[in-house]
Amino acid sequence: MDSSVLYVILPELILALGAISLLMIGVFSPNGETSGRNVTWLAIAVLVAAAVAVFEGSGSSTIFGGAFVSDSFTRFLKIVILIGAALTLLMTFDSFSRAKLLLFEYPVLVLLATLGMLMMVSANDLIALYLGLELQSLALYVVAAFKRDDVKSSEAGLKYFVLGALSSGMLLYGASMLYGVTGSTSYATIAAAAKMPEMATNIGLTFGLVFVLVGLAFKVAAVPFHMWTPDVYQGAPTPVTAFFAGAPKIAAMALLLRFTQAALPGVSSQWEQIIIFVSIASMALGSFAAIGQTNIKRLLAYSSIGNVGFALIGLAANNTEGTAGVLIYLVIYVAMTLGAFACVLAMQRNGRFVESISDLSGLAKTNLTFATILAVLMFSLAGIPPLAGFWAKWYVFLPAIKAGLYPLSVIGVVTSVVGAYYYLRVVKIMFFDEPAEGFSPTEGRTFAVMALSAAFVVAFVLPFVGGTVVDAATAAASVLVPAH
Amino acid sequence: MASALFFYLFAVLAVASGASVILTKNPVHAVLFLILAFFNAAGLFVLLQAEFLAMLLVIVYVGAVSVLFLFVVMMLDVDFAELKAGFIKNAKVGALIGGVVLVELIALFGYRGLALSPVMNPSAPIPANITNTRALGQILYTNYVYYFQGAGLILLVAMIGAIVLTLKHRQGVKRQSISAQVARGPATGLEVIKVPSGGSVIPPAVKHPEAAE
Amino acid sequence: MSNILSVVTFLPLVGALLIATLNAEAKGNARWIALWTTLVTFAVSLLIWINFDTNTASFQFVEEHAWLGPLKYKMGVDGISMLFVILTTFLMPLCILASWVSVQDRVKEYMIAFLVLETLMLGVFCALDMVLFYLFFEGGLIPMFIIIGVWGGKRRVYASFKFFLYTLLGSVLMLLAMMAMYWHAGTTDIPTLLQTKFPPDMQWWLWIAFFASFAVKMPMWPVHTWLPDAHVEAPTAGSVILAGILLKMGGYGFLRFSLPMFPNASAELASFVFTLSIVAIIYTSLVALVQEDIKKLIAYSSVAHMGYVTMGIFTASQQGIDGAIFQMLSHGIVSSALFLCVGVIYDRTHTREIAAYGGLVERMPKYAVAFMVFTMANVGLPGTSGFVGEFLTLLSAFKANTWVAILATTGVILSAAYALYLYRRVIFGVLEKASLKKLLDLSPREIAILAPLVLLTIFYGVYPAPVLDVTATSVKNLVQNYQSAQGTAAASAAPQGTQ
Amino acid sequence: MIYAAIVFLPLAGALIAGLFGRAIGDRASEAVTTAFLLIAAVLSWVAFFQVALGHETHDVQLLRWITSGELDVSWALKIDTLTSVMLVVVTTVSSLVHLYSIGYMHEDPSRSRFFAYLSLFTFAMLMLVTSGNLVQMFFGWEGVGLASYLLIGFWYQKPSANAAAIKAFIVNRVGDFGFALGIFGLFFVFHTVNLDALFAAAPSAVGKTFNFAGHDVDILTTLSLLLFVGAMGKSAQFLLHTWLPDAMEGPTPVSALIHAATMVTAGVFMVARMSPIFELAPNALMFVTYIGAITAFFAATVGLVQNDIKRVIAYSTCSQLGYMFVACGIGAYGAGIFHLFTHAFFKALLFLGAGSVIHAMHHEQDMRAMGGLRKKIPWTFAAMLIGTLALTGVGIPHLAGFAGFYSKDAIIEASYAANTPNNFAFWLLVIAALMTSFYSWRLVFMTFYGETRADHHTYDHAHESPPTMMIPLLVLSLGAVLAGILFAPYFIGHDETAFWGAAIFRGEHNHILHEMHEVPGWVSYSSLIAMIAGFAIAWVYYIGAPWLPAATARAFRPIYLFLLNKWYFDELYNLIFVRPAFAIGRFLWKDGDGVVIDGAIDGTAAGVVRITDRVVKLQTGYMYHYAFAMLIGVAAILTWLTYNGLFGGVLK
Amino acid sequence: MTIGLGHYLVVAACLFTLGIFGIFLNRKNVIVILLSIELMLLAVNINLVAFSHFNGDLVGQVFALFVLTVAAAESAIGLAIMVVYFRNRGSIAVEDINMMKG
Repeated sequence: MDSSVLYVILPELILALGAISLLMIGVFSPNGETSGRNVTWLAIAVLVAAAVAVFEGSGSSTIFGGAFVSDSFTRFLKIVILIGAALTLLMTFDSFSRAKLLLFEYPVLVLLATLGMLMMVSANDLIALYLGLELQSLALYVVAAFKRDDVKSSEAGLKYFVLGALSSGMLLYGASMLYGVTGSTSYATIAAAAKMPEMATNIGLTFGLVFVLVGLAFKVAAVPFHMWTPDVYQGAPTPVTAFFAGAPKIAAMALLLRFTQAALPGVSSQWEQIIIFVSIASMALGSFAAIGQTNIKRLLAYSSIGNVGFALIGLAANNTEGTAGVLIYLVIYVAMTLGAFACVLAMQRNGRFVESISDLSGLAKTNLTFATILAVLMFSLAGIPPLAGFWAKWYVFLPAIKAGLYPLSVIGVVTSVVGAYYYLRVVKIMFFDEPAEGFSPTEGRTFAVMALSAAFVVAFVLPFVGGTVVDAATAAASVLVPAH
Repeated sequence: MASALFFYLFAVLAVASGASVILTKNPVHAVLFLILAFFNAAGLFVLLQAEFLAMLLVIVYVGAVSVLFLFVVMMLDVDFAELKAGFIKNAKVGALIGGVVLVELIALFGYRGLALSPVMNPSAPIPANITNTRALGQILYTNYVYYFQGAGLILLVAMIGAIVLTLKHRQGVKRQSISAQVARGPATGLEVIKVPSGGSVIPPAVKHPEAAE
Repeated sequence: MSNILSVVTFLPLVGALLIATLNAEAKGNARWIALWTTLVTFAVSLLIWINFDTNTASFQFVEEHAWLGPLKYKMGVDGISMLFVILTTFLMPLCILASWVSVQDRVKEYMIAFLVLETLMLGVFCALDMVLFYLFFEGGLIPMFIIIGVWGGKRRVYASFKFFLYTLLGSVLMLLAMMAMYWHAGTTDIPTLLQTKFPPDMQWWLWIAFFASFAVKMPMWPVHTWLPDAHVEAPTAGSVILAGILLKMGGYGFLRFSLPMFPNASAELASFVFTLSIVAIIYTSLVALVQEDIKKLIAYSSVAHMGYVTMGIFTASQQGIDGAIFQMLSHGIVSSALFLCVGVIYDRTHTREIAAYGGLVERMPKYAVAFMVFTMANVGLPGTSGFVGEFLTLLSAFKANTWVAILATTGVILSAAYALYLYRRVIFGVLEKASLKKLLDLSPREIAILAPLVLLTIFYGVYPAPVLDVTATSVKNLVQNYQSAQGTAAASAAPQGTQ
Repeated sequence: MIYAAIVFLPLAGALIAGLFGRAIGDRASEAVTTAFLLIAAVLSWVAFFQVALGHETHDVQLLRWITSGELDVSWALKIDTLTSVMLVVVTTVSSLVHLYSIGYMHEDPSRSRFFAYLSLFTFAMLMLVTSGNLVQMFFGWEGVGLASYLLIGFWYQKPSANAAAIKAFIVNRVGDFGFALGIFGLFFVFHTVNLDALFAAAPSAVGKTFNFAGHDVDILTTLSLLLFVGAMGKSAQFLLHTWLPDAMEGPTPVSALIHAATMVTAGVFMVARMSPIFELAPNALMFVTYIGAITAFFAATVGLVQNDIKRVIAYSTCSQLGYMFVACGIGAYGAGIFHLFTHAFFKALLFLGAGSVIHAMHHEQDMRAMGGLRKKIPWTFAAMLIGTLALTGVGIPHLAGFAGFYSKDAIIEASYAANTPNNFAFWLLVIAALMTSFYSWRLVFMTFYGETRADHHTYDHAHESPPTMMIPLLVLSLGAVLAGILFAPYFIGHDETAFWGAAIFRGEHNHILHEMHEVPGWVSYSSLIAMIAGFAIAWVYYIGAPWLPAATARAFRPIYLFLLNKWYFDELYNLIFVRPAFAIGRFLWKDGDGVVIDGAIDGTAAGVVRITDRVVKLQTGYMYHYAFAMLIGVAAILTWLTYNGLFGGVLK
Repeated sequence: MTIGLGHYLVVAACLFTLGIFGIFLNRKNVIVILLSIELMLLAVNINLVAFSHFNGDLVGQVFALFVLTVAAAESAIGLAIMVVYFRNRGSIAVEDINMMKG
């Protein structure tokens, strides 16, 4: 092992060592609250450092006997994940200190989870996939239940854990099957084996594929493996939910992209069917179920389910544009979701957090800036141009049309209209209804995240914002799926 | 022949005890059945010449994990009488769906046989003349160091998680602070109080109750 | 001059940003900034009109910049879109003026919403890139949703949602069609797409998808029911914009996309459009006859008038398209004016019930005159702008199909019936109701709003040449291309037929 | 130049009175409009002498109007004999009516508005008659409709006036529907709407057919009929006549101007103007004859029993218009226009006289509340008498007579000469002449003779009208007396060909004007006899035996009611058009839009909500259900793929 | 009678299905759910080892080793969460875990 390997895994190393160091700092510093605050800031610094390290990387390299890959695809996603994680940490201070949750363990766990995500993104082998996934998941189970005095939080943790364990069981079962029939855990070998014509109808391969996809579908919260999402989103402390909705989704989606397109291009016709099915189900359920929600976190949970459905359209298209589309979708989705959760965090009244949608009533009259930001995010989530949400949809439907997935596309746009309804409802409550009691002033860091995400959503239409993202995503995608 | 016999013994026992795990009403019994299942699985591993894993299963699972389960079951002091019955509500539909999966899985192995990939070039072929444990040890810390480190991190997370979730800083419990005791000097350890005539002495700890924590 | 279209498009946005920086209490300033912004925009757009070359069918004032990937930021106008730009910039100051007094609540947001809306509407007519077009086309939903929902009437929530979701549903299908076109043609550049020949089968689907969007926007029967609701609930200026410009986007879309890009499908489906147009004309006219709400009546009459537009467009003849464009512009002036008229009395009495009025001419003679002019234009009386478009479209319809012409012409009778019936019940009769006895006639501000509309209504009725001259060349070009496409389709179909 | 002045002076007057009436005052408005109209009238007479008698024609181009492809319509004035005749009629009557109105309307608070409307009407009418293309004619056509609407509804407080105004406009629109289709059709066939070009091209279309409404029909017949539908509406012909009697809700001068002398004759003018087309479509002409004859007869029957003084005259107008159409229908356009010309004088005279009566009676219009006014208002009586004599066509054949004598008798003779089937046109017209005579004299007798039936107060205060009202009566009386004798030679006599020039086209086989002079003698006297008979019956009924009318009405009650209720046309139309329109409208609104379309939308929305409820219920909160859902998902996917894999062979 | 790969896989499949059954048939006790998960992982391990043996490839056993490790970590976390839940709610009955739904 030479030192160039270390250079390749520098971001992961920074995170791992950072996490361990922060753990030590936390353990040995005397004051609980202060140390939590300091460690959180340090964790943000570690994340930023890791992001810089990712950004500095270049070229494609595969190390650890093919288990770990680093290329522009992974770098793109890692940057998004790291930024997302850093921003979610930024939003935790106020909320956690009120809830007496500003413990140093939280940032450490976030760092470790993020490390797990980076490992997932770089995974090029079933074992690496599994380990990354578990590293991430275990940390997430813990942070879901982090508000341990709160029955909802612990219920969220329990549900997440049980169902998560079930899904990893399935994933593992599938992985074992894949390993068995192809004789390897390495994507490259699996791909080579799966390309053989006689493998196209191999039932073992199919079963393995199905079980692995099911496990991954659980992680991205795609229907019908989504059931945990609303409960966990609602129950977990809001900053944790914000974290859940962002980075882990990207990582899981990255896994899905690489697993399907790098390991199983030979049997794409099989997994495409599954993806199409799951995508339609997710879009439909995400749109329909959200309508009945009164809790904004649950609403956003269903929204995220729907969004995953849309993102999967790009995967179903299975071409370079489609993969790029998924990446663009993820970036925009994360921006919107973080902003939305920052808004949820800003919903506090007399020091208490409120989560009911009706609490937003008449916000435009009491706090126009807040209302405008949330409205922009909602319109964007609804996919109305020129906001970023529209572009997200544009870049996933475009390849789908290219691939001839017309019914999927039509169903997709129709459900997006249904979905628009509940986003609009939020706008309606803020702008059309009579004002309720105003919120307390928003804490600066949370507001920064809100404003940043709204600004991104609005400015995406400009070439130097959207263009940059699109170009980077296209470059990243062409590594994974070379243009034909 | 003998190996076949043993296979069936272990297999039947494993499945039976697996079934008992989920069917028994007493969680303690369930844990015990799980232990039995693990034992039998370990037997199967031996048949498959994976001695190291078989031992690991016994030591780690039976010795540690299952005991942990037992420990928690006892600790939570669950009222077992309450936990009876109420199991079979959706069993029919569940059994149907589960049955479908099982039948499909078995059909997969039975009907066509599981066709393995024609291109088998094992990345880590099982060496012929060394023990299973040694063979594993040779590659685990070299080829698979990345996984090894990853697994370590996972255990770290488990540790942090378990602690952060369950460690309770109980209110009102006096804890010893060794460094504070050691660092104690006359300046902090001694306070001269002028007692006003006719008044009483109120200790500072009472004046500032929060400082006692 | 090279980027004057961008200037005119984004000027209102600049105004909106300016207002956004204001203190929320500065109502007056917000109004004045909005007014000046729209006036300057109007002036700039007039500059474009003056410099517009009526002798060429190609796009003018074209500007092009790199945008996202293969998409280009490309703007330009031709004879078909030119006048819609003017119409938009012309109506905006009137809208601002119309809201001067009636809107007291959240003035700043109101003005911002309108200015943003203006930018988006202008963008629709100037965009020469399909995606850019879509961006503006759909983006307009946001401010309009807010305008209806915040400053609207009682059922504003229902109306705004219906408006939003209905039109959104239509246009998302169009979006998919645009994607398919992109993959076929490799570009979203409208001038290039106009030259692209799509295979007839594909055209059919694309046509349907675009139709889904434009028919709702237009709105055509039977997807028209959002319009009466939206109109009734929207504030006056909102109705004006809705009737004056937003509806025109549908017609513009047909002219810009459906007809020239899918000529074969258009020819095939023209009778379908005719049927819907006829139904719209007769059906909605009859419905208008029995309305009890003034705005709803005008809204239904708008649907009927748009029926002439769609009919005219799909005759694909010079007269039909000229007439359709003219009808749209005229309707933009006349129905806007009618809504403004409703606003005038609504501001005074806060009701739109027809039954609540009667005998207004007693107290408001000037108002009665203006209302009469617009009513007559709505009826399509020769000498008003309403006539020219109606006449031309019917003229062309006769050429296309006499049944269509006959049935559509019955609309002439029905429109007289509902419009005069309305006028009678509102303006004529004895002024009995106590609430009306103290009404004041038009204020100078209101005269300033209505007078230009009266003048234009009559001016374009008597001398429509400024409009028809602008459109002539482009329309001629469009019709020629359409016909040659039919020719090639027939030629390519012929050998198949012989096999 | 003078032509433009003739046309646009009224417009100028209308604008001044309309826009600045309030500023300059009612008196000034009256003065300006009347003065402008008088100037226009004088100029019209000048033009008449120049054009009609001097055999000139003029084309004045004013402004480009609608240009689109091959359609090229301009604002232009086409002045030929036909036009000049109409100019004279319109401006003369209009100026007199203006003058008259100064007196008649002097108590009305919104006189300037009234004069503005009058002048506006005149302008529109002039645009109509001077038009060189069909679109401009349509402009005038609709413009007079608008003015008529405004004037009928002038007293906007009266619900009946409003209703009548709307009715007039809408029934006219029904006619315009046909007219418009005719224009579209002409453009479709000939690619032009300019009259000269149309006339030049028309012969080429003889006998050709085109597809109209799914049938192959003769081009010229169809288009002529469509145009004629327009004429029917404007000229209140049978089936589209219902608006005219109601239009009497307007001020009386309006009735005189619009509903007697000018606007209602526009249909006749149009048929004459389009004679180059109609002449080539004999079947259409036959239809025109039928309609004209039926109208003449029908309106006369209704006129027999009406009690409102103005309604009697209105039905009379309707009937006389029928005569004119018969004339056109049988090819005697000159006679038709001549009758138009004379009719304008005496019918305006009758209306203005009736106005004077009404004015005297304090706006009482029911003849049953009149009587014995002869002595109270002798001048008015004289004027009415002259009008009646002219209308009934009093005159001595081959010698002299009142205006109506020349024109009406000419039509009756021509109708005989035309040899219509069974001579129906002739006989209907003769019977109508009898009835005309009856109701005209009935009117005179009921109003001016016998004991008064008015209340004393009204009767005692009845007084002669002011000079501004009497001067027009005088002038029109002169016209009623002299118009026939002076102009007959030109319109229908030996100078006829030179007089009309190219303004009226007659086919090569059309010798009607020649033939009408050669009808048997009894035919010439038939109208005279009818006239005398009518007078006699009227005398018996209303002077000789005043109890007879009531007795007759009792004896023939069904017929009486049938006539009194105008053949129940209003009721019928109400039943089959108006009420169904509202009912259908309400049905489409409530059930079509409300239940079906919105129902579908709201139903979809409700469906979405229902689905939502179900979906949300799936989210039970129980982990085992969640796990179950996952398992179902896995099982479904596995089964699907296995099925495909095992039995489908290819996984696609 | 030779015991082939299929035999082992069937045993694993049975255990795996039992594990899944245990998760959604059990209504009363979370601990049994955790045990069921262990059963599933056991099934996976049998699969991996069997494949490893029949493919002659040690990777399967390495994989199984990590699965075991992770499974242990997972149980620790699972039990910890369960303990936390029990402290809050005083119950580990599965039917009680129903605060959030809809």
